[in-house]
Amino acid sequence: MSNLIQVKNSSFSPEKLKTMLYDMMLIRSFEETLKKLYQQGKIHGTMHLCIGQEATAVGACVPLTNEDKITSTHRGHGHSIAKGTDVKKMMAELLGKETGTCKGKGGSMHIADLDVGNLGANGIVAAGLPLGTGAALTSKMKNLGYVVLCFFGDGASNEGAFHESLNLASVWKLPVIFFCENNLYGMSGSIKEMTNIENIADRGAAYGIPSETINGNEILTVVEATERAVERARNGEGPTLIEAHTYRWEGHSRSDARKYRTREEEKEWKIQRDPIDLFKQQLIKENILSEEEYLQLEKKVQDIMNEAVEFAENSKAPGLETLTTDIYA
Amino acid sequence: MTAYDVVVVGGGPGGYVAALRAAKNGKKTALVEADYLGGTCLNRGCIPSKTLLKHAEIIEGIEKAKNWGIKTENLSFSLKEMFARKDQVIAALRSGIEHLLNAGKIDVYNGFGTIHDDKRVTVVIGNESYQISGEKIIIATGSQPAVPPINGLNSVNYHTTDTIFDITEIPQSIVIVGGGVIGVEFANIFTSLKTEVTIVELGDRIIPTEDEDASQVLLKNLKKKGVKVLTNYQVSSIEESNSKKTLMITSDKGKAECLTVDEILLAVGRKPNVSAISELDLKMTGRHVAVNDYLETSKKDYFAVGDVIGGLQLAHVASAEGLTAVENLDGNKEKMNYKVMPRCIYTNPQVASVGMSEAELKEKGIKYRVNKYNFSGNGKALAAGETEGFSKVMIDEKYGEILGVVMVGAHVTEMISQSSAYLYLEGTVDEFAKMVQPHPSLSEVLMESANTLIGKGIHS
Amino acid sequence: MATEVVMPKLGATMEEGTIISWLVQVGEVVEEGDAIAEVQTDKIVLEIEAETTGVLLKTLYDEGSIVKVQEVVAYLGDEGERVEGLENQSSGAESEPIVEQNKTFAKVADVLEAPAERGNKIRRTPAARKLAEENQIDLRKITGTRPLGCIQKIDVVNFLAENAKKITPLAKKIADDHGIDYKNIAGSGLNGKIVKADLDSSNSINEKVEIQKSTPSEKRIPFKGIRKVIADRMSQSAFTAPHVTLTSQVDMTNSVRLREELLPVIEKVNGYRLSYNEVILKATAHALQNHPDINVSLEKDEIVYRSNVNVGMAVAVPNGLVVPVIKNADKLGLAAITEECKSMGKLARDGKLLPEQMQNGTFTISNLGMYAVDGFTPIINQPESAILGVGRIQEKPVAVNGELAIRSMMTLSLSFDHRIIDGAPAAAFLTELKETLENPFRLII
Amino acid sequence: MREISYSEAIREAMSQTMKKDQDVFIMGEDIGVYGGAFGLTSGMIEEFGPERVRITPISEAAISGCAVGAAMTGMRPILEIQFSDFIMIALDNIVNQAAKNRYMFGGKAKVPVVVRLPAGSGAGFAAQHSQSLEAWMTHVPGLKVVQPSNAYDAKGLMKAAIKDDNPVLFYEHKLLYPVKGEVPEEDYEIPLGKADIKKEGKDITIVATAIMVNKALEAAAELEKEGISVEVVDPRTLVPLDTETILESVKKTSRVLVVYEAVKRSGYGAEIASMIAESDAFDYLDAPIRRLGGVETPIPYNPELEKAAVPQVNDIIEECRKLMNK
Repeated sequence: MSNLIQVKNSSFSPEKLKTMLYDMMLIRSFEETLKKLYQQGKIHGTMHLCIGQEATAVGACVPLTNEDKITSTHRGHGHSIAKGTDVKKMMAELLGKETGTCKGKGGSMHIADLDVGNLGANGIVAAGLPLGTGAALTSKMKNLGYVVLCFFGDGASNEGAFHESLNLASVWKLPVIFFCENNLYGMSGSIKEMTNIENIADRGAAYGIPSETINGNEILTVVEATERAVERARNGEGPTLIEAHTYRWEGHSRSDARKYRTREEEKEWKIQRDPIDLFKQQLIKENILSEEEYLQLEKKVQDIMNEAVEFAENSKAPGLETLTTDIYA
Repeated sequence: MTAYDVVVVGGGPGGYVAALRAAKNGKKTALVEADYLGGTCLNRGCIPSKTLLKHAEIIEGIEKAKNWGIKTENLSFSLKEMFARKDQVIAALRSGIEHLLNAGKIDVYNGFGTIHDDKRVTVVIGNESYQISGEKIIIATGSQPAVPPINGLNSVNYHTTDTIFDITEIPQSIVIVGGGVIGVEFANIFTSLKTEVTIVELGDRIIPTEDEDASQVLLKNLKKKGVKVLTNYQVSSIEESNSKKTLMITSDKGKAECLTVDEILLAVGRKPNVSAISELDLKMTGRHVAVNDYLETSKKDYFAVGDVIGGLQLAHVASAEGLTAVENLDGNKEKMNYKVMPRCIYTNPQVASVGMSEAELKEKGIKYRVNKYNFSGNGKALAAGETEGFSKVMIDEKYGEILGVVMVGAHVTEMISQSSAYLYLEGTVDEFAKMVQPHPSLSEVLMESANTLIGKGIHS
Repeated sequence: MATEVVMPKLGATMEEGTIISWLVQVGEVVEEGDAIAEVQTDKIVLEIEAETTGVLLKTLYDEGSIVKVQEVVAYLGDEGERVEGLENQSSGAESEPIVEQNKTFAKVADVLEAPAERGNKIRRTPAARKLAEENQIDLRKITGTRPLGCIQKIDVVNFLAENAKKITPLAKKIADDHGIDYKNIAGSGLNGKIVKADLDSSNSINEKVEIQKSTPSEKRIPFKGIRKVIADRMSQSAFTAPHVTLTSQVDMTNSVRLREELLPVIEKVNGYRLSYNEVILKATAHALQNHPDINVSLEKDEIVYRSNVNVGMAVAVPNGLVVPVIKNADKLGLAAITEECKSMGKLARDGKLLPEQMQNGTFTISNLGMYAVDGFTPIINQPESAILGVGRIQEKPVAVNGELAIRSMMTLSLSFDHRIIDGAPAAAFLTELKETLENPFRLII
Repeated sequence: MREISYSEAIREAMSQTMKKDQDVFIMGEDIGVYGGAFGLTSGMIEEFGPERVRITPISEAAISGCAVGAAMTGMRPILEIQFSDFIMIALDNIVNQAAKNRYMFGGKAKVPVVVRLPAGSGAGFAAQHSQSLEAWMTHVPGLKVVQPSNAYDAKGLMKAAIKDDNPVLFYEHKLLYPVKGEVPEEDYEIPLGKADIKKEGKDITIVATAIMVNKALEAAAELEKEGISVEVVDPRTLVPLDTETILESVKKTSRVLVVYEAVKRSGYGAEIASMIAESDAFDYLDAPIRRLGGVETPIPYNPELEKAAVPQVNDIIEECRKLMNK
């Protein structure tokens, strides 16, 4: 299923393509850094890393404007970075500092940035879908013109909220894109054992909405599919369901021995299907990118990351009085 | 023989008050009085003297008013009318007592009573004698003026306070032997009647029982009114020739003087009437009947009150003793409390005191603080032209207990009760300082003294 | 350069992990991401993964050992690289242990102080208790009208009305002044009012108001500082060392003459005036040389024979005394001793003595000669073991070889610690000291 | 003053607000032509049209999440849950999303949504349609909970609830819908968190909620005849709770009875009782704090049993007598 779209006839300038690569590298580096910090005991609680799913995060956000909204999941660092949230603030949030996106009170699963349209990650599986539907209702009622893209995982597709949201959106023709990052496992539950159908996208038909299954690790494929869905939504033709196959290299969370899958399978996705590596080779083959430029990007990412860690570590913890602020408006 | 629960012998302020209270307590009571009801006080003492002292006050007031722009022709006095008013006052009070005794269903025996040791009393009225008996006997026979053994005295027509009111005309000159309370009061009466008065006092100052400052002020006042005062003098002999009396007096330094006057008034103290109890061999203290705190004599069921038991010989003391005795008739309930007994002298200015005097405080070694405040600084005194006098408050150092108060000046015999109240209710100087006195009033001097004593004086 | 392999923190609440098995032997090559060891935490079994490709140079813990999170467990590096000397490097920053954060939670929740122990077991409503407490009423005196005899407010109100204690202002002042709770004094005044007399009669006030002898208030100073230090040391010495004091009469005539002759000489040398004190000190130092068993100290279970003779000299200072020490007094001449004694004495009185000038004394002299004191029982200045008390020098009639003569006599009192010095050696020392003072020329030998 | 019913007062509050604020709209099941299960929205779809009176599928999970999402992005939705008992399906969106978003997002988001919840028993709807579970909601920081007891309060409180930028759970007692009361036509608001003393008194304080206020007033009238003066305090909002007014009243009377319809065990009345016990009003108590709540049973269908399941007027009178030690 790797019908790679020729880069040349896509409408992206080399800078745009390099930015997309850069964004993916930034996400990976962010997650790698978190992993190290976590092992050094600097991060409280747990985290769900999206290493390996950079293409779906960046790809899905490329067609979105700043006004367009996304709802994210508990594995949402990539989504936030892709939608444009400052990594320094995210890092500070992960270290529980007052300079974090949520003043250190939200944590990994609740990073949100309403100014750039990120309606927030969510600790409840599939909870983003009804919220996204509502956001789309606002856009429609006040014809603000923005669309809403709801990220969710294969596991979420079996929640009631998924089915009721798709139905409600379809009935009210709401401008929403239901984007499923199918990484084959809901925590330890392989999607094959949890659903009785071949593709999650097939469920679109149940609510009379168009849907398609794509290779989530080919960024341009993701961009292209998302553009189609965004266009439908903008034209008031209602919601679309996209299922993108991808793979998370890390465990579900920080205490996951990944017993439910084989090392061979992991190696295969890491070596043959690394979304960054695939795109890098493609850009080099199309000599849009040189090896040397790639190293520069890598260095730039590393600098940003060091800066983010330093900013986070030097920030102050939230004062005790913030324990009870912002509960009520 | 008529049996009573209580027989009271003596109808003075001690006796008749005791009888009234006993009757009120449901006792069948008899009262024996040889002379007039009311005793010395009503008939020959307090009441007549204060009545005449009022005349003196008026006379002095008129004279003072001359330089206030209030003019009168010169004064003339009618002793007859003055004494008539005195008799009216006495009569009114006496009938009052009779009425009370009747209302109290108390049998009054108007004769001389002799008390026997079997609780019987024989009363001789005219030539009849009656036998009565009482479960309890109260002796209230009082006292009479003392007559000192001056040679030549009994060949002279001298007066005592009992007889002084028999004079028919105002004497030209008079010698009052004794500068005590009674002496100075009569000096005040006669000097106001323009009699030439001379006081002969054995001791070194007049009214010796009272505060020294008080006797200084009174002495100055009497002299100002023309009274001659000879202290530390003793009357060695008296003789009379054609109704002129001549006294030979010698000072403690041996200086001899001779005084020739129209009248002589003896005011050297009193002695108890004990003839009625001659049959009882009661325990005595000196010439007076001895009693315990409950006013019981040494003989069971026999009580004694008033001048006959000595101590402070004042009407209100006698009455207080009478009431206390009645309380204790059926068993010792109430001890006699002499702590708060005011003493008054009705001269002009008056003298009044309650509690301990400075001399007494010093003698008992009590740590005290004192403040003297002159009437001259008081608005009311100035307005009334009565600036002569002072108030003196003595307080205990530690708790500010009011130990004694002395006041000299107009109306102080009325004002002293305010200080008595503080002693009786055990108020302290703090309360006295805080209590608001009316303005303008002489009482304000007390507030000033009190505030000064706690270091917060206002006008001092 | 070798890279550390640490015990990773693999869970929010993970504190330590047990190494179950090494999956790679030392010397084997490891790819990045390969599992190196299996680790057991309180919840699950995990693998430690190689973060870089390299050779497993050294493992620090064998299987089954428990290792704290972040501890280094092994080294990866290039073939044959040496890793000695790296073992005890502490790895990475200390992480704030979880328990630390919980503390802040405790601070936030307001801690309820332990409820006061309810002494009385009386059943009553809070309102009743409050009113009773305000009026210092013992609830035991009230019968409650609520079910089970529970006292309610109205019961207290009625009780208050019944026996409100009336008292005169004066009596109240006296009672308050003496801290008397007049609630339970029977008042003799009208309907139970308490008057001054009642207080007197309840004889809780002993002294009569009339005669008040106020004792002059004594001067009081705090018992601390130098006074306390001296006190402690004195009692320490007195109560641990069994003191025995020997006294001896010394004929000081010759010493007196010696002092008179040497005084101008020494004064010319250093301006200080020789006094008897220095002569005695020199003689004592001299005697101590010959009696090492006096110049001793007891330290726990050892008796220390002091090598040098450092003689302390007790000097009186405001509310106390200090003991400057003349070091090696036996080796100093009289001039030097005089200079030291005089200068140290002044320093002592000005409170400028340095600590080291008061240390390492081996024997002390306490001189009360300026007072009318002959013999006394000085207390040993521990850790020393003996002390010499010097009395006054006084002309006395004395038999000198059979004839009566007037001599300058002085009493010496030697206290010694009988734990380590016996009577005989002490007496011997005192005797030599006496003979030296009586024949001061011996000092020159 | 004109008299309208509790339900009319609520509708008037919604309509008057929707006329003035375009962002306000109402969504719920059968609220269009049908007018809502209890007629609360009858006539509104004709006035405001289907865009602002949005009839939803029977899908509490989606419609509650949708309302929260819309609120987060600029709308001020009113969500009618047909029976308060159906809130269980929508609870995740209320408790995990609406209540927490502002806090989790560091104060950036706000969720101005009103969830209307017809509650309470007495209408014979049996166990699954008669519950009073308001206590659950008071346990979630971030939510406000309102319980009006009469028409006047209902209108004022609904206005305040819609204007409030926080999620507000608006419990309406079904039996009160038809009860008339004086309600001014003009616009007015009753601030959330302000209790109301419905009747002054000096011997006993009754803190009552929703329909129990009416029963308490009936009991108070009766007790007045026996010389017992009862003060009736209506908190009107459970969160935020006006503790000051309650405590002042308790200090005055020194006796307190908390009356509520919900099951007595763990009802919100227990919170009010412990708040009083912990306060300095404790020292003024002259009798133990008493509570009167529903029997610990599902609401029975049979009308007599149904009445016995919740406190009635004479239960209140009896309890007050006991409190007065009579």
